[in-house]
Amino acid sequence: MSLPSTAMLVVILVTLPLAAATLLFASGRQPRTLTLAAALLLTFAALALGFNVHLEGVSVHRIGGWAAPLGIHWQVTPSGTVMLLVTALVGLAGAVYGAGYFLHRPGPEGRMARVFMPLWLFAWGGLNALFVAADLFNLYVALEVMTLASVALVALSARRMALQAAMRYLLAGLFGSMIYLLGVALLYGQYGVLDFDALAAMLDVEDAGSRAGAVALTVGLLAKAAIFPLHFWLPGAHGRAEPPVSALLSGLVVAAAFYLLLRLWFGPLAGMLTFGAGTLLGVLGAGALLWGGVLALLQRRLKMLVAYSTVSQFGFAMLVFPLAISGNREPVLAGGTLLLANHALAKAALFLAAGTLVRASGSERIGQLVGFSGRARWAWLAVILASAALIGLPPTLGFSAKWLLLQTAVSQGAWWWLGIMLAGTLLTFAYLGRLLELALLDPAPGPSPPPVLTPALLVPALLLALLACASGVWAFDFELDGETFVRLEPGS
Amino acid sequence: MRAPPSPTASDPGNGDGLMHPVEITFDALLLFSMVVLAWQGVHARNMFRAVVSFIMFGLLTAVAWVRLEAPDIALAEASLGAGLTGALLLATLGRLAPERRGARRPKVVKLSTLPWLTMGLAGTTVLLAVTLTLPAPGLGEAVLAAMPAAGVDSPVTAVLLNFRAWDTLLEIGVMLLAVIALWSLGQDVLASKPRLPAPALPALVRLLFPLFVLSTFYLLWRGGHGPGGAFPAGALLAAGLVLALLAGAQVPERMRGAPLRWALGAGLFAFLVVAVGLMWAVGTFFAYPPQHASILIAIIEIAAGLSIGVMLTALFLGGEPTDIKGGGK
Amino acid sequence: MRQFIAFEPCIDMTRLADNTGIRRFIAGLPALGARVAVLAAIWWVLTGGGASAWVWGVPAVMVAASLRPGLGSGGVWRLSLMGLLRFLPVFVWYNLRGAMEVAVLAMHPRRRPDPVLIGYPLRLPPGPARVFMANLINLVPGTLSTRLTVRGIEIHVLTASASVTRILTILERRVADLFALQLAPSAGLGSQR
Amino acid sequence: MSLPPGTLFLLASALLFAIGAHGLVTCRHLLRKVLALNVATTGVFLLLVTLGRSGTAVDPVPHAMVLTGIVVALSTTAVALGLIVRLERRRP
Amino acid sequence: MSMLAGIVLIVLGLLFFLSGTVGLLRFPDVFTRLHALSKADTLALGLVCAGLALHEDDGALQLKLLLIWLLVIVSGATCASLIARAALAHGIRPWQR
Amino acid sequence: MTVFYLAGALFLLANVVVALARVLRGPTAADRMLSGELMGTTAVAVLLLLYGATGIEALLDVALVFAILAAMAVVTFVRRTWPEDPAADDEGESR
Repeated sequence: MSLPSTAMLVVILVTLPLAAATLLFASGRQPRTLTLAAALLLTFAALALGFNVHLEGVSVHRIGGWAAPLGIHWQVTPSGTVMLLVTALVGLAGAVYGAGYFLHRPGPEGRMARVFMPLWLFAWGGLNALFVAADLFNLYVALEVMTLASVALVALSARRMALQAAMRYLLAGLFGSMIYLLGVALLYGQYGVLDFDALAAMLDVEDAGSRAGAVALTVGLLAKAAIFPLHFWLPGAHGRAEPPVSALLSGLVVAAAFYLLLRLWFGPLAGMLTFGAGTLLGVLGAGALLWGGVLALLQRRLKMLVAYSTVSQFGFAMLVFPLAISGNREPVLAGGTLLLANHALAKAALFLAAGTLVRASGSERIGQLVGFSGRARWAWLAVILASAALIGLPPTLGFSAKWLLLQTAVSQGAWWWLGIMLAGTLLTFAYLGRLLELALLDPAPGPSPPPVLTPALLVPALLLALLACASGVWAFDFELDGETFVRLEPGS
Repeated sequence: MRAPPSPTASDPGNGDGLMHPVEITFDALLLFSMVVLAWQGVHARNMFRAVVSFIMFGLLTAVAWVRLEAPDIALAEASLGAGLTGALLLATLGRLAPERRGARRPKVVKLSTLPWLTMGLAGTTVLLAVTLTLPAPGLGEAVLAAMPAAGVDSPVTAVLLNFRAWDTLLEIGVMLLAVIALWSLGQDVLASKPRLPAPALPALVRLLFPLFVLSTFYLLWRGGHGPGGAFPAGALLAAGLVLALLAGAQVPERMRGAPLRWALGAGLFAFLVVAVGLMWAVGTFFAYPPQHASILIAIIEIAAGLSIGVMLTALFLGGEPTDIKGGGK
Repeated sequence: MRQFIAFEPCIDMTRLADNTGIRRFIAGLPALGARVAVLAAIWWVLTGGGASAWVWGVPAVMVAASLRPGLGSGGVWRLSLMGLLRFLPVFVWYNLRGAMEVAVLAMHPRRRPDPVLIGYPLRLPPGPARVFMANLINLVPGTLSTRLTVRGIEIHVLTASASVTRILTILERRVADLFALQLAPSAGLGSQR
Repeated sequence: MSLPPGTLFLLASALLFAIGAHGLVTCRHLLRKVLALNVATTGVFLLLVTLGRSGTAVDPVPHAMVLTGIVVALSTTAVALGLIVRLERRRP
Repeated sequence: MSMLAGIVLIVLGLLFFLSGTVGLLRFPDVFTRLHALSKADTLALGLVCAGLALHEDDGALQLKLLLIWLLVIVSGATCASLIARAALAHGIRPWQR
Repeated sequence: MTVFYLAGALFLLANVVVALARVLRGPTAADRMLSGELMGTTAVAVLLLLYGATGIEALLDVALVFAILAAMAVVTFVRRTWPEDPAADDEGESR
């Protein structure tokens, strides 16, 4: 049996979530088999796409058959495929977890179960559309789909804190979109094209207008990716949201915005990644890394700790920009993408497990979490594995990613950035270690009739964490045989 | 009297600065009042004043689009800006607690605004300096060249529903998503039973309603060959429905629930069916066969227009109209 | 009272089954025809005619004629052509005069308005004619209707003078002509409040 | 006149953008923030269309982009207003 | 001839607009201002429409101008009443000399 | 002729700017609202004159949309922003 064509798979990946969401919403029912079937189908499509890309490399698809500057293109790149794949895995895990988490809860939770899946699918569709987009304006619309779905998901519980966080997130997101659109306007005014490849071919790196445009695009995306000075909205939004939502947001939505930064700076804007630009982005990253790490150390509530760790981890990811200033960019891009993939899997696992632990303990305070006992043991196992991946212990995916970046840093003699990376890893080690230490060495007894933890609440997190750990080996192969990954990211 | 608009005679500033002083004065005054109103809309001490200023800002923006030779946008701005945005803001204001409505800001100029102001001015200057140098080549010629195969005569509609139809699909998705997002926040939030209005109001709505319906169709028809199309048409339909709601009508019980939700989803669904159907039939996503392009676009346009009308009404309502007993009547 | 928004078709097929339904339907035909004619005329005005326009126009007019905003019927508009011919010149003249008066009052350096609220007992029967009259009052010299009550209309008068009630009486008669209605016997002139 | 075409519109769009961005940062009331955001977005739209106008043929692509943008802005504004209303009702 | 008549009508319309604005600024309270709005402005728009219609030779467009005017008249008259009613209901008493 | 229309439009615009004073000064919400209404009417006239100047028929459609939506803001205002006091007398609305 031959696999469906790449074009067909892309169409499935971008339209199926939207169609399924519309159908679920319109029918007003939530047949769980149907939603899970859609999620499974999407996962298979992503896997098949990964296989195709592995065989064929980059492919470009014209929408509507219109050629470049007039029409819109989809570009299936290796890094984009990794993101699509990770999205599918996290999306599936989240759907299963969500189905279990919102099940059998009376009152407003019943409403949450009803709207969770359509919103989740919308976010999924928006993410998939982002990862294949190769057009500045199309990205804007896809970003809006993603942002609006995420905002609605944050507000899902409709509690005051959640609403506040959602409002702040919405404003930050819209601010980001607006600045991004300004950048689009400036670049369009300069070159009259929106297509990535056309833009890359025409880009005049010395031109002031183009520089202003690039800055605007970047600032817009920085706000959406919650990079250091613009991170203020993230901890609230991720910390206050329902656990499956936090997993999606932290693992994928923020990562998508960051992925777009990578995509732009290693694609159409590659010529502009000079010493100044790269260093500036790196400094922002270093700030995020330290600030987020220190605040994560100070948190007393589990989900807030995990949320601040996101700020810190994306600071780490920002360090790819200074490393890519000179020399070979492919390993840097590969490292950055793998870092995102690792973070997506591990952080999603961490949030899902955190949700389970909070439910099992009846409290969010780190000191009052139940210990390594009963079924909560499995959740703790997921936390430990995910922590290992986040810290970057071998043989996790996090290790492969960091190893790639470290190698580059060493080969370039970038000791300064190397130091920051090590500091970041130590910080990660410190706050995750503190979490494990507090909880496992001094566990609280937990509520007397322990809440039922169904497999849906345990298995997804565990599987994601295992995947983050195990795929490191594969990723090394994937990377070190070189060509596969490197076989031409367009524009680089 | 003048069949086609002559591009040179009265055309403001297209090309080599042939603008008449009256035109320049007009533009200057227009933009000046827009800026003043924008400032008022953000900073007016009284919240109501801010909202009214913002609505007027929308009115003038529509005129500005006309001056920029963008009648399509002017239509959309007129129907969305003057109609629904204003209604939405005024209705929101009515739902805020009275003491927050007036929310006076302290008069003292905070020191912290000064750096922001400086930065803003600097940013403005940079932006202006940059934008003035832009050559702006654009895709005008590419669009013109592709028009014969587009299936419609209006370039903007061709871009929206053919060349960049994927954007438009996602955008309809954003709108549906907004409705779902609002519904996910809980039920219809109309606070109290609104009193029946003066008899003049239902009379007005009864009179205008058929006109709203008629002009919705008119704009849909126009969209094929001139400024118009699904957005302004949907906005007009929504305005008609919202007016009826304001005049005391209720969402009919047999429309609540599934029929309403299907109507909301219909636009996106039609888009998806056509796009994927073409993938299946032609082999390329969203590739209209030229001989069927106009009819397919018309189908999408009608479905999207009606659906947009319902979606915008739902956005105005701000919540799912399920609470029949508590809500109105 | 059932108030529904939209989608109340005029022609109710279920009602056609029984006899009264048919009779009522036939009785409603002229009104429906008039509605369709007016809407078709407006469609022509909007589009300027043409074959492609009528392809859209026919369904558009049908839909527009059959959808109601769900606000009740509000009463029948039965207009008389002769009444219209007698009404129009009066209306145009009063509208012109009203605008002139306001303009003079606004522009004149010293004149100020001298407003007063009066009640005007309406002799028109309740229904669309009353609402029409109430709106009309806003367009004629010196008057602004504020509240419509069972007894009549509360009117804000810009400059108190006897001519106001005279104008209103004339106007009311013309409106009655327009709607082919009989005025109730005089209930006396407007009383100052 | 010696003004380059569209100068006034560019100036206005820059000012609107600045007013909006400033308001978004400095205002406390959420409704004001939403209005400020809309003002700034209008500034960006004006910029897009003004730039699209100075080419040889009138370029419909920015028009389509702005139409899309207007609808997106309205949708997001509606969600923001819905959030504001709900927040008001849960005010402690 | 119709050209000249059109110009005269439009100029008259503009003057009525001006008087409406002056009335809006000078009149003492909301009710008197409503008078200025509902009378002067609707007539002014009518005159402008009539003037433009005289410059037009397409019947449908002339009628479209008429339609626009009628719409504004209907809305204007109703809205004036609505605002006046709301103002009274909110306890705003009419200004008296 | 074009210049005449444009000058007319400019005159109306100046009118609008002057009328802004009423929006700013108030004093009641109704005052602000009715100056908004005035502005709507004036905007219709401006669009008509611009149509006269350019001959772009779409401007008539924009004016038509403005005209048909003229009541929108005021109706929302009296029904939602400033709903009447429920205690106010209801003297048998004749419906």
